[in-house]
Amino acid sequence: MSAIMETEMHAASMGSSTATSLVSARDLTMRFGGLTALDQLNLHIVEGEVLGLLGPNGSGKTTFFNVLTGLYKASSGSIIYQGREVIGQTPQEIYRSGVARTFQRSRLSLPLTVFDNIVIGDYQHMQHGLFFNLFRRKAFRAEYDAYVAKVEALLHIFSPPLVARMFEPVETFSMIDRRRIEVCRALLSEPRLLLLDEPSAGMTHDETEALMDDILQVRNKLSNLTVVLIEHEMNVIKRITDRCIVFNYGKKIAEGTYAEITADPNVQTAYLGEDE
Amino acid sequence: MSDIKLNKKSAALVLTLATLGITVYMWLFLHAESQLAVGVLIIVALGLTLLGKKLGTVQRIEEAAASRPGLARAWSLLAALALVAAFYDSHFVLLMIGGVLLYATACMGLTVQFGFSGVSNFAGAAFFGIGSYTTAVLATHTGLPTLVTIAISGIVAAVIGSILIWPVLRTRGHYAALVTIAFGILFKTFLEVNDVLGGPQGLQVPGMTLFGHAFNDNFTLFGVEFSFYVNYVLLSLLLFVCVFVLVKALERSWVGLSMDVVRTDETAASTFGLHIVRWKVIAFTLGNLFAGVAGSIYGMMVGFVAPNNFTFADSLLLLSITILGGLGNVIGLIPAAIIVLMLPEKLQFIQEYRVLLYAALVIAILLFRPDGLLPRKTRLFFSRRAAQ
Amino acid sequence: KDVVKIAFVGPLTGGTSSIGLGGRNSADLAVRLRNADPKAKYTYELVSQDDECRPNVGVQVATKIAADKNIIAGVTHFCSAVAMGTVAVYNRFGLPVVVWGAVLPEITYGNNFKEVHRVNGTMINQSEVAAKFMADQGYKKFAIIHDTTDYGKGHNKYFSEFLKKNGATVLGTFGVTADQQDFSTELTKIRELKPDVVYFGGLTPLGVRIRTQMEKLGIKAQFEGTSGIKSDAYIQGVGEKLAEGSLAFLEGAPWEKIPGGLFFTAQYQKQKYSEPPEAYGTFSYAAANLIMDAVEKVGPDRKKVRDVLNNTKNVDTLIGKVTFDDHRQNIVPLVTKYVVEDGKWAIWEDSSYASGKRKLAGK
Amino acid sequence: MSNLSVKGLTTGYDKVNVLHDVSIEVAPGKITCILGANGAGKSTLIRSILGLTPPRQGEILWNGRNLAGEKTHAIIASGISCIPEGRKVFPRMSVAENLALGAFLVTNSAVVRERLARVYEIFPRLKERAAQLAGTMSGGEQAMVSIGRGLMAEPQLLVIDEPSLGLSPLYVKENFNVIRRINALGITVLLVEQNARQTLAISHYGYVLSQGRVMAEGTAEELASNDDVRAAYFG
Amino acid sequence: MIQTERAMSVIGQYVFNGLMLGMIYAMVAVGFTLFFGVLDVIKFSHGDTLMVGAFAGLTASTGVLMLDIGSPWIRLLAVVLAAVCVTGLLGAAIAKWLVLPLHKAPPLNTLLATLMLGTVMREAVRLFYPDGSNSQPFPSLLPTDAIEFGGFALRADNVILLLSGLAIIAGVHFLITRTRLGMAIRAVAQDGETARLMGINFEAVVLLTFALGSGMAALAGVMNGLYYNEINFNVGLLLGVIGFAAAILGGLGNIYGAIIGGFLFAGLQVLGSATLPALIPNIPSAYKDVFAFAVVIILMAWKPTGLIAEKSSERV
Ligand SMILES: Nc1ncnc2c1ncn2[C@@H]1O[C@H](COP(=O)(O)OP(=O)(O)OP(=O)(O)O)[C@@H](O)[C@H]1O
Ligand SMILES: Nc1ncnc2c1ncn2[C@@H]1O[C@H](COP(=O)(O)OP(=O)(O)OP(=O)(O)O)[C@@H](O)[C@H]1O
Ligand SMILES: CC(C)C[C@H](N)C(=O)O
Ligand SMILES: [Mg+2]
Ligand SMILES: [Mg+2]
Repeated sequence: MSAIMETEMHAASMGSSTATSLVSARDLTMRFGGLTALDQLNLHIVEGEVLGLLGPNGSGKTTFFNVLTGLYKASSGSIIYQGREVIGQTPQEIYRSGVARTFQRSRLSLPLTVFDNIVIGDYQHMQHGLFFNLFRRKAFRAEYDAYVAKVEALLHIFSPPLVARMFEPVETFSMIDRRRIEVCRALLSEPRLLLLDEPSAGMTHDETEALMDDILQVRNKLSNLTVVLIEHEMNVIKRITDRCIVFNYGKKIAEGTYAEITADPNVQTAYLGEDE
Repeated sequence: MSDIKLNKKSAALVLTLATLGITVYMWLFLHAESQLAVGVLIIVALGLTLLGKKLGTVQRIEEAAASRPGLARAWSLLAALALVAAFYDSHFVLLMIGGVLLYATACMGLTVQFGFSGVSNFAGAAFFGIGSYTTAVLATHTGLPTLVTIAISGIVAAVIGSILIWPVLRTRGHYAALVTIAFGILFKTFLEVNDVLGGPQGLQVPGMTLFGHAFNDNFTLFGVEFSFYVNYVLLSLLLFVCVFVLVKALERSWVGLSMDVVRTDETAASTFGLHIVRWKVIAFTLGNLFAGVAGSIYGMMVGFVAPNNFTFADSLLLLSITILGGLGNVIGLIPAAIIVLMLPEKLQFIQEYRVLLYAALVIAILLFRPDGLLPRKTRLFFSRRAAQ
Repeated sequence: KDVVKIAFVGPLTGGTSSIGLGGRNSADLAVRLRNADPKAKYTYELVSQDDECRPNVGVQVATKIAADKNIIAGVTHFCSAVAMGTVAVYNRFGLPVVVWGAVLPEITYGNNFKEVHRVNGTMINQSEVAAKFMADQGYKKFAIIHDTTDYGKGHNKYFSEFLKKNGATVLGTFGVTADQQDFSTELTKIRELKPDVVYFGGLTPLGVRIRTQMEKLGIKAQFEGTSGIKSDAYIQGVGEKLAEGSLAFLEGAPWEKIPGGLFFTAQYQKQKYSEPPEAYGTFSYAAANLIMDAVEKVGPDRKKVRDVLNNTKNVDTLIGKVTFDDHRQNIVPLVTKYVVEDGKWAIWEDSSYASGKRKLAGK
Repeated sequence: MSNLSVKGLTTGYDKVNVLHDVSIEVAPGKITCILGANGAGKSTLIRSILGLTPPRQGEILWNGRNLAGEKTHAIIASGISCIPEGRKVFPRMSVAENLALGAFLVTNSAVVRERLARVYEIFPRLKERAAQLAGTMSGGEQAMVSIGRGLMAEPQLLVIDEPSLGLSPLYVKENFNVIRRINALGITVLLVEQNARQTLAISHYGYVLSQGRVMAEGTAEELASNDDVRAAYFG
Repeated sequence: MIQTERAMSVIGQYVFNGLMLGMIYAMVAVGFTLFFGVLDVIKFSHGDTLMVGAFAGLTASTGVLMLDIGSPWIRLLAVVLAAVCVTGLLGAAIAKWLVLPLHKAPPLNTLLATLMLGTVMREAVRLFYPDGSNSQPFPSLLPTDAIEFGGFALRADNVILLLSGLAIIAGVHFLITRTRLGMAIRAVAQDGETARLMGINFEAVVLLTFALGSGMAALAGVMNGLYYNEINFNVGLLLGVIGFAAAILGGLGNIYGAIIGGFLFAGLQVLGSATLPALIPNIPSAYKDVFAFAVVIILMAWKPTGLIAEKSSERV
């Protein structure tokens, strides 16, 4: 109870008085042996925003995602998501409460088709019963057809050529296409919170731009989707984020709009390089 | 439009020719006794595989089967029945066919475990054996109807398997392999040192009766006397078909998809909510159930169970079939089972050299087809033409 | 001449293949000799099959030969577990067989299958003689090691029973697996028990290991084996020096004493088989001859051959007189005692041990 | 001075060709870059030079020697080193071991130590983490390991495939500086990068690949002023 | 007093038996660990390679004896050299013609191939070695002087075997962790393609590793022969399984794990056969395998990645 109130107050004090915070991390610490990857981290994510997460290499951005999705268990501190403590929940439970993500290093099931990889993103809404799957083939067929249509529609937004190759194994696709597929997988279940870990890495300028447009397009369709984006490409950050948080050594060193953080001398020395 | 029709026609033709060819070959192979005949047939098979690889025949047939799945199934079933009919009174051949079908059925269990969900099971023969032993005990000491006995045997195998679930779930890869290897060895040694279940001598298994039909008696139909093994072969065929349909449906459903994702990337699977434990448990249990049921019928068909039938080496035999067929591909199990079970038998004429030659042959096959005889295809839930 | 097929089944591959191959060669020899005999009415053909010492494979090949109407009879099985699995098959298809090596009593006594005969004795006969002999030698305290196959287990059971009847005590019994390599734990314990005799029920490979490891641990007790170790391989395996004085018991008359015996060894050598006949070769040879005699008498007809075999009484063979009882079990009048002397298995009575020139351990 | 020229190279995977008749020259002592959209075949070209995806047609002349058909380790031994696409660190080895492997062919341990010191100077983070298993490093840290490892060999020709992927802006800048410094030492560089502006800023000559063919080539200035190139690769 | 002394000597004997057994298991397990590195697959022919090594050694010993060289040390040298060379070459040949061609196939297929290969080796020795289907005596070439401790005899040959086992394992450990070759082996194991990019001759390293691992197996085979003075074509089967179990139990990819696993397994067996009959009268000591393997299962449930847990290098 009080935790919720506190976070609300926290959010309010940060200036966005009307918005409610979807996630708030308090004193979050993650240690790997002697190494502190997250160090007493405090931050909050506002419902409906596109938040950029920046910071030097190894500053703990990915680790934050991993803790938030339940893959790592934080050493101490707490993360409240939609009023519930995240730490201690399994990745499965967290996913079911509407958190989906992509991985910095692509994690697709290579021998499976594009369709397979994407459709699994909506695992929570599929029927898992053995009886349904094995014996009610007609009903299964109907569910399957609905999913094919859904996946096609999504792919169509991100990369129309992929639609035609929907039933080819992922291992035959280039890195970039795999990234797109990962984003589609994360979006299929219409999550509330979408975590993207360097989705544009390795893309050319054009490709990055297209990807961001597509993400924004989907976001506009899903009214209250919140997006957190880890990205080193400052153009992207500038174009699509509402707000940014900068990490260094597992701590938050700056927070604000793109203009605000790029003007911050701390961020300049630690992250952007002095002469920017 | 007409193109598709034409394609369908040519697919049907390809399938028919392939079925005919394979059936005739199998007929010859099963008949072959002499050194010369077996040798020639083996060389022909090797030659054809090589040629087939070059010309893409295997692929053509597979494509044809994919585009006419119904026809392919009907033909294979018909071919199997034709062979049974052709050998209606050859006890030995029928026994071999029954063995191939039952081992292939057990291997479908391993396919679900290894091939779909990635759960290691190096104790396949132990679960097969649990099925046989349960049947031996139940059929001797209780008056349960045979079908119930078979079902219970499968269930017992699955339940005993679940004792192992805890360590199997906690471990992965080679570590899980060790757990099951340990269980397999333990199981066989236990049967042997312990007299309760007949000790090393094993147990006699009474034949089955189904609806008043005694399976262990030859029967006469239209004035022709059929070998009693026809009973078992038909039953095995029925079981094989059922399990086959089940496994195929499983593969082409969310269940199969979930298992595949669990196998290929557990971390990603967990972030997308997959019940990893659940799928592994289902795969392990289902696999052991299949092995147990197959073992049950096998026990009755052979009429005798002994610990020596279910050694670690036998588990490896089952695994060999599963891998040789092309891990994850259930169709491949039949040719693989034929090679692993029938070939050594056909090589009896070279006596003590046969195991050596057989092992060398399997190595040769693997060098030619490193992914197994019929590697698993990319999953399509429904044939693609229908999907679009 | 018409061709008559008879079958041989035994382990030709795997762990017990040496005895299987010896048996196969001996049966083959019997057939060859018969074919060379101008008086024979038929030409014989031996169909030999490998049962791998595995019951399921055994049932397969048994079905194969039994279902083949051209095969008139069979010389079958060395391994008890396999024989137990196959007797029902022979009965069902009416193929008369003569078991040449499996020693489990139940094979003949456990069922009443008219088709199943056995030339070698059961382990009961052997154990009885062995126990009495040892008691007569004055040994009182025994330690038993046996493998957990039915062969070893059976021997343990009967031998212990007979020992008790003879007033001796068993200090400890150790069941070991048939592929065990290291026996130091069992033997360490045995050393503490200080038995007069270490009795081993099992086959040569294990026997060799146990005898060798006994020496390592400095156990000086007398080593006594069963028919399973009565092979040249045993002496070769442990070496002449260590083998000296080891005892073994084998059903049947010693072939050296039988008129045909020397002929058999001479002919065997002539054929240049690459494996020796081993302990059970003579049984296989005898069984094959019994079958061929029957065929000569009544022609290639399974039923008739079976009946002739059923009624075998006092027939001279390489293993002495063979008489089948009502369960078609050869009532072996003789179990021969062997002792290793100067690197050879010598018949006890002829050895310098019996004459008192040498002494068994602890005497 | 050393010189690499690729002539009429055609190659690909399985049954399809990815590169068609590609010819490029890498001038000695210069930085040559290759630009192109994803899937254009840049990495394939590099794999081909290194013998990982052997050429199906054409020649790769290196100091007059045709590398086509040679084994990768022999190619490396002839003075070429590589920073591969996707970092490819050895996950179960420490950072220090990874770096040491970069100088695998150098047997003089004093030289290795000296180079190691230099790499640590460029990437102090690696020195901090010398004992950490490379597989547990963050994405950008792994990129540093990979770059550092490539530098350890001090080859005649350094082939670099998208080194700055996942690096923070600070290190991207640093990275381009490093490449320039290396080149100043006399090492020839063949560079593949997505960041066209910065790449052309340090390169002497460049090629643009499109669908497996050379679409344009020229000095860095020429390319930078080429409208097509600008449209496709500059923001 | 005497009682306790005797009990002590018995316990001493048990411990010593366990140590010898553990050493042999550990040697096999270390070989396995080496292969896991390069192959990432269970090389099921490892036990049979061991057997082939022992037979090669035996042949050499007979050969030297025929040359009328009686000195046990020269014979021993010949035995070791022959065993290591023959299996080393065999290992390299296997790598070249079986493992490398199957390199791109799924690991389980390599497993099947090596399994069949083991069968080929076993059957080949049985069929083509003179009298190969029977046990062969292995000469004892080590001094057999003994020091008595009460009832417990410490024999020189056993001590020599134990120490050389330790030395061999230490040597391999040094090779893997401290030398350039070792580094190359590990690099190839983790990522063959990138290893090539470092200038490592991939094929040569794989062949060498196989030669090395097979040589290890041969040494274990010779030790086994010298200790038991008997070998047969079947020894590899069970030793292979136990060595595998030991390697996994200890924790893969870790030589210490293999050693611990080897000794632990031996300890379990000795404990099982020494105490089980005392606890449950008339229980066959064959139950020791049931016992040992049951404990293995429990240990695996407790420590899913082995006693020395594999250092996780995976991250997301
Ligand atoms: N599993 C792990 N074991 C040990 N150290 C780890 C582990 N995961 C992360 N680290 C360390 O924690 C720190 C933070 O890593 P993280 O991946 O969160 O960085 P990041 O901010 O995402 O960096 P980048 O932008 O380079 O991806 C790094 O120094 C990394 O080496
Ligand atoms: N291992 C492979 N098997 C089959 N096809 C491949 C393989 N690797 C790459 N391809 C295909 O070859 C083509 C060229 O790929 P390549 O990696 O060379 O492109 P690139 O220019 O480096 O792109 P990127 O910017 O994504 O790195 C692509 O269409 C890709 O799908
Ligand atoms: C122990 C067995 C392999 C052989 C033995 N003759 C028996 O009767 O069973
Ligand atoms: Mg990161
Ligand atoms: Mg690339």
